Amino acid sequence: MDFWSLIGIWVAAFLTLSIYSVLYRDNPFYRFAEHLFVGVSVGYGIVLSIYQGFIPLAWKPFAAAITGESMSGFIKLIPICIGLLFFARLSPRHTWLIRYPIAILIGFGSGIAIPKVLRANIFEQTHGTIAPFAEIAAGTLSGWDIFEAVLIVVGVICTLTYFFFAVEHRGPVKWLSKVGIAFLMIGFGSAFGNTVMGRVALLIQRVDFLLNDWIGAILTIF
Amino acid sequence: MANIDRRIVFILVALAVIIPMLLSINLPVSVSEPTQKFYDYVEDLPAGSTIMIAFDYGPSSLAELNPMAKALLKQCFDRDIRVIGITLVVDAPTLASALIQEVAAEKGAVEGEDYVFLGFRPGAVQVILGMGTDIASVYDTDYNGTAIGEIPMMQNITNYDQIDLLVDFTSSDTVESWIVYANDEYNQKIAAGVTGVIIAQMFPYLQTGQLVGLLSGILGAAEYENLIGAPAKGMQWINVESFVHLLIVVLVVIGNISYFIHRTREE
Amino acid sequence: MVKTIQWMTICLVLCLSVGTVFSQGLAPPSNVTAVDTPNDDGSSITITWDAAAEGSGISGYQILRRIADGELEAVGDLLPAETAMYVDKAIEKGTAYVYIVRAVSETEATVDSEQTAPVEGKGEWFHTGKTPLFIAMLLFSAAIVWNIYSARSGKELFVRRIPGLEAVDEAIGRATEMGRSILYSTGLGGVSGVATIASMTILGQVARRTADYETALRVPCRDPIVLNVVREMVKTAYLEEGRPDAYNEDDIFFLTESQFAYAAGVEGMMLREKPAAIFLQGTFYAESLILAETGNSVGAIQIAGTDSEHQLPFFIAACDYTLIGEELYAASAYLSREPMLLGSLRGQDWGKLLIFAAIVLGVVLELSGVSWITTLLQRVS
Amino acid sequence: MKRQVPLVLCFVFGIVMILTQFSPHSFSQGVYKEVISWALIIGPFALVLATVTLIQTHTARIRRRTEHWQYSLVVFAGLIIMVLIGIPFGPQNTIFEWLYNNVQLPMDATTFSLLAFFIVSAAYRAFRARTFEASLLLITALIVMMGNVPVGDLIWNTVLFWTPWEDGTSWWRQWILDNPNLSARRGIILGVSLGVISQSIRIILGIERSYLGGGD
Repeated sequence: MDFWSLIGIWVAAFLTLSIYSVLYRDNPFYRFAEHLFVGVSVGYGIVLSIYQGFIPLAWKPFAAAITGESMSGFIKLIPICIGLLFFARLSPRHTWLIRYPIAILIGFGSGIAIPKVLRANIFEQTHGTIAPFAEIAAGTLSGWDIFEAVLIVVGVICTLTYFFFAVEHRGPVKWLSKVGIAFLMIGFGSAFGNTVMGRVALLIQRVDFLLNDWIGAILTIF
Repeated sequence: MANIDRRIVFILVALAVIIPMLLSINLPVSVSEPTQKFYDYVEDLPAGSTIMIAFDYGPSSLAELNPMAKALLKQCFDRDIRVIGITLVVDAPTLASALIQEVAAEKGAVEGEDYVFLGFRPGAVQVILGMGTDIASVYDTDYNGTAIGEIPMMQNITNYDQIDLLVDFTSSDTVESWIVYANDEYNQKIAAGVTGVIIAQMFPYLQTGQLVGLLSGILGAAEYENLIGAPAKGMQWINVESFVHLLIVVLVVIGNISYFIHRTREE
Repeated sequence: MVKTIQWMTICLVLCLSVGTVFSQGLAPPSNVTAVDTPNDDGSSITITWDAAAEGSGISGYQILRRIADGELEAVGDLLPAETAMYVDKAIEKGTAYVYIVRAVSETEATVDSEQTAPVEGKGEWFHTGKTPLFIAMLLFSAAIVWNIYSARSGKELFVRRIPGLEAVDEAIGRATEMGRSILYSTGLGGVSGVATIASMTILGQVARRTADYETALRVPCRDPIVLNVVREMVKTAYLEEGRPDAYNEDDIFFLTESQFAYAAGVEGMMLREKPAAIFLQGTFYAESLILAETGNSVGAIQIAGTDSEHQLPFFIAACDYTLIGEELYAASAYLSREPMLLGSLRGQDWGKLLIFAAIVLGVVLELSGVSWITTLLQRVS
Repeated sequence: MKRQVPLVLCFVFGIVMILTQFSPHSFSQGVYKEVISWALIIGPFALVLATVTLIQTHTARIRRRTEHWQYSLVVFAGLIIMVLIGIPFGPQNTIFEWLYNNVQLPMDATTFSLLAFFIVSAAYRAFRARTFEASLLLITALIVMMGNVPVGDLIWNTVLFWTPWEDGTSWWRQWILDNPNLSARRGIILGVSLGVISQSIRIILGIERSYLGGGD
C-alpha cells in the first residue's frame, strides 16, 4: 500500500472515531470533526456546482456562441444574468433584487409540480386502488385477493378521513378516522422495521472499515 | 430498566456488531426464489455473452449494494461473460470504476476485452432510450476517454440486441425507468439488486416477469455469495445483521416486560 | 447500414420474383391506413391494418413506404403475423409518405396491400390524452381560489383540533422558564416546498411568542434562499410584536447544504446549547432520526411535523408530538388563522371528497363491468 | 418593481411550465427543456448567498470570541482547502479526490451510520404497548424487521413449525408491506399531494407571497 493511501486510512479512521465519540457525549474531537465536516462540505458543494452545473450548462454553450459555433448559446445569458442578481445580497440597498431569481425558481418549481403530482400521485394512486376490482368482476381473483383489494380501499378511505380538517371528528367520521389511525400506525411500524436493515448495514460497513482496513493494516505491519 | 441510559444501548449495539464480526459466526443462509432466478439466468448464459451493469447508487448505499455487485462481477469473470458498466447517478463513477477494477484484478480480467466501464451521462431516460438504438450515440468514449470504436469488446455491440441481460444496482427508482424504457420499448431482459428499503416496491415487477431476478440488500448479497460458492462480506454481514435485529427484539421485549411490571405495581 | 440495405434489396428482389409465382390464394392486407400519430411531436406515423385470420398462411408483414414519387423502401424488420399496427419513427417532419403493407407467407410468397393516401407527421399543440388531467387541474384550482375568496370575505371556517399544537405554547413557556433557547429547524427542503413554506408560517407564529417572552430562537438553515426568507419573516414578527430590539440576526444562520454535515452541525448545537424546546418542521430525509434522538437525549420537548412519509415513523418514535403529513399544512393555517390558508385547507377537503367519490364510484362501476373511471385515470405517456 | 415584477415572473414561469407539459409539440418541448436548464443554471448562484452568510456567521463568532470560537477556524480551513484545490484543478484531480475519499466520505458515512444506534435506542424507548395503536406499531415493526433477515424464518420454522405455512415471517412481512402499509401510504400521499397542488396554485396566482419576505 502506498504512503498516501495509508495516511488516508488513518485520517478516515480518526474522523470516523471522532464522529462516533458523540455517542458518549459532546467533546472536542466531535466538535473538531463536526466543524471540519461543515467547512469541507460547503467547499465541495461550491466546486461541484461550478464544474457540474455552471460550466457544462451555462459556460460551454455560451462560449460556443462567442466563438460562433452555435448562436443558440447566447440565450444562456438570460439565466446567467438572473443568477447574478443573487449578488445583490451583498449590497443592503439592493437586497430586494434577489427576489427576482427566487420568484423564478419558485414559479418554475410550482408549475412543474402541478401536472406531475396530479398525475403520478393522485390519478395513479386512485387508479391503483380501483384497478383490482376490474379483475374481481372478471372473476380472476381468489377469495384472498378480493379480501386484500377491499382492505386497501377501506384503508385508503379511512386514512383520508383522518386528514379531513374542515369537519369535527364526531360520530361516523370519528370511527372512520380511528380506523385510519390504526392503518397509519401499521404503516409507520412496517416502514420503521423495513428501514432497520439498511441502517444497520451502514454501521456494519463502518465497523468493517475500522476492524479490517485500519486495525487490520496495523496488524500486518507486525 | 424503563429508562436505562441510552449509552448502554449504544454499547450493546456496538458489541452486537463487533463480536459476530470478529468471531465470524455463520448462521445458515437459505436462498430465496428471486435470488435463485437471478443466479440461474446468469448461469445459463453461454460463455462470451454480454451483461450490462448499471451502478445506480452513490456513496450512501455503498454498504448495501457493493457486496452483491462484487459477487455478480466474480461470477461473470469466472464464466467469461463480458461486462459493460455504466451509471445514471452523478456521484457513482469513481466508486463503480474502483469496484470493477478491484474484482477484475482479482480474477485477471482484462479491461477492454472482458469488461469496460463507460461512466456517467446526464439525463437518465435519454441515456436508456439512446442506448436502445446505438450505445455509441450516448457514450462516444468510455470512462477513461478511450473512443468506443477502439475498444475490442465493443466491436460487435451496438445496442440492447447484443446485450443478454441488464442488471440495475440501485437505491432509488431507476429500476422503474429501466423497466419502462428498456424492457417495454426494447424488450431488454432486466434483473435488479436494490437496497432493503425499496425492496417491497419491486415485487410487482417480479410477478409480471418484468424483472427476471431480484437481490435484496445484503441478504441478497449473502445468498448470491452462497450460490457462487465464494463467501465474502455479504455472508459475514448478514450474520451480524441478524444479531442486531435479535438484539432489538430482545430489548423491546425487556422494555415491555419492565413497563408492565411497573404499571401493575403502580396500580 | 449499407449491408442491411443490400441484404434487404436482395430479399426484396427474391420475394418479388418468388412472390409473383406463389401469391395465388394469399389475401392482401385489408383496411390499411396511415395516420399522423396523435399526441406526439410529429416524429412518427402510425400504420394500421386488419390482422390476418388464423390459417390464412400469412407468416408476417413487411412495411414499405415511399416519398411522393420516390422509390419504395422497407421500414423496420419483418413483423410477426399477429401484428396489426406499426409506428414508423424514422420519418422526416413535413415530408409526405405513402405506405404499403406487404403480407409474407410461410413459403416466402408475398402480396401487397393497396397504397395509403399520403400522410405527413405533425406535432400537436395539445395532448388529448391528458384532457382529464387538464380538467381536473382547472376544477381543483377553481375550488381552491373560490374557497380562499369566500374565506377572505369574512366567513368563519372551522378547523378540527390538531393534537400537538396546544403543546406549542407549553414548549415556549417551558423554554422561557428554564432560561434556555428554542431550536427551530425548517428541514432540508427548498423554498418552493410546501412543507418548508408551512414550516416558515409556523415559525412566524412561534417567533411572535418568543418575541414577547424574550426567549432565544435559534434557526440553523440548510438552504440559502430559505435562510433569507426566514430572516425576513422572523424580523417582521418581532417588529409587529414591538420588540425589534430582541431580534438577533446571528441566531438565524446558514449551516451547510450537505445533508449529513447539516445533521452533524445541528446535533452539535443540541448537545452544547441544550435547548428546552425543539421544533422539527418541514421536509426531512434520513437525518430525521439523528436530530430527533439527540433532541430527546438532551431532554427537550420536541414537536415535529413533516410530509415526508418515510420519516414519519421516526418522528413518531422519538418526538413528543408529531404533525402527520397534511396536518403540517393544516397547522400553519390553524396557528396563523390566515383566511388564505384556511380557505385552501377547505379546498383540499373538497379534493379529498372528490377522490372519495372517484374511489367509491370506480369500485361500484368496476364491479358491474363498467370501467370508464379507470380508463380516465390511466397513465398517459 | 420590488413586489410586482417578482409576482409576474413567478406567474409567467409557472404557467409556461404547466402548459408545456400538456403540449407534445416540438416547440413546447424545446421551451420546457430550455427552462429546466435555466433553473439548473440559476440554482447554484444561490450558493453565493450561502457562502456569504456562512463567512459572516463565523467571522462574527471569531471576532466576538464566543464560546468554542476556535472551531470556526476549522470551518474556514476546510472550506478554503477544498475551494483552493477544487476550483483551479477541477474535481477530478488527485488531491481533491483524496480529500473527498478520506475526509468527506468517511464523515458522511459515519454520520449516516449513527442512525443504526439511534434506531435501536428509539425502538427500545418508543416501542411500548401503552395503547392499542402503539401495540400495532410495535408488532408490525418487529414482524417486518425479523422478516428481513434469515433468522426470522429460522425462528418461525422452529417455533411455529406446526402451522401450515413455511417461512411465515418473511411472508407476513411482505403481506403487511403490500396491504395495510400500502393503503396508509396512499392516504398520506393523496392528502399531501392535494396540499402541494393547492400551494403551487396559490404561488403561481400570487396569492401566497410569503417567499418574498416582509417589507415592501
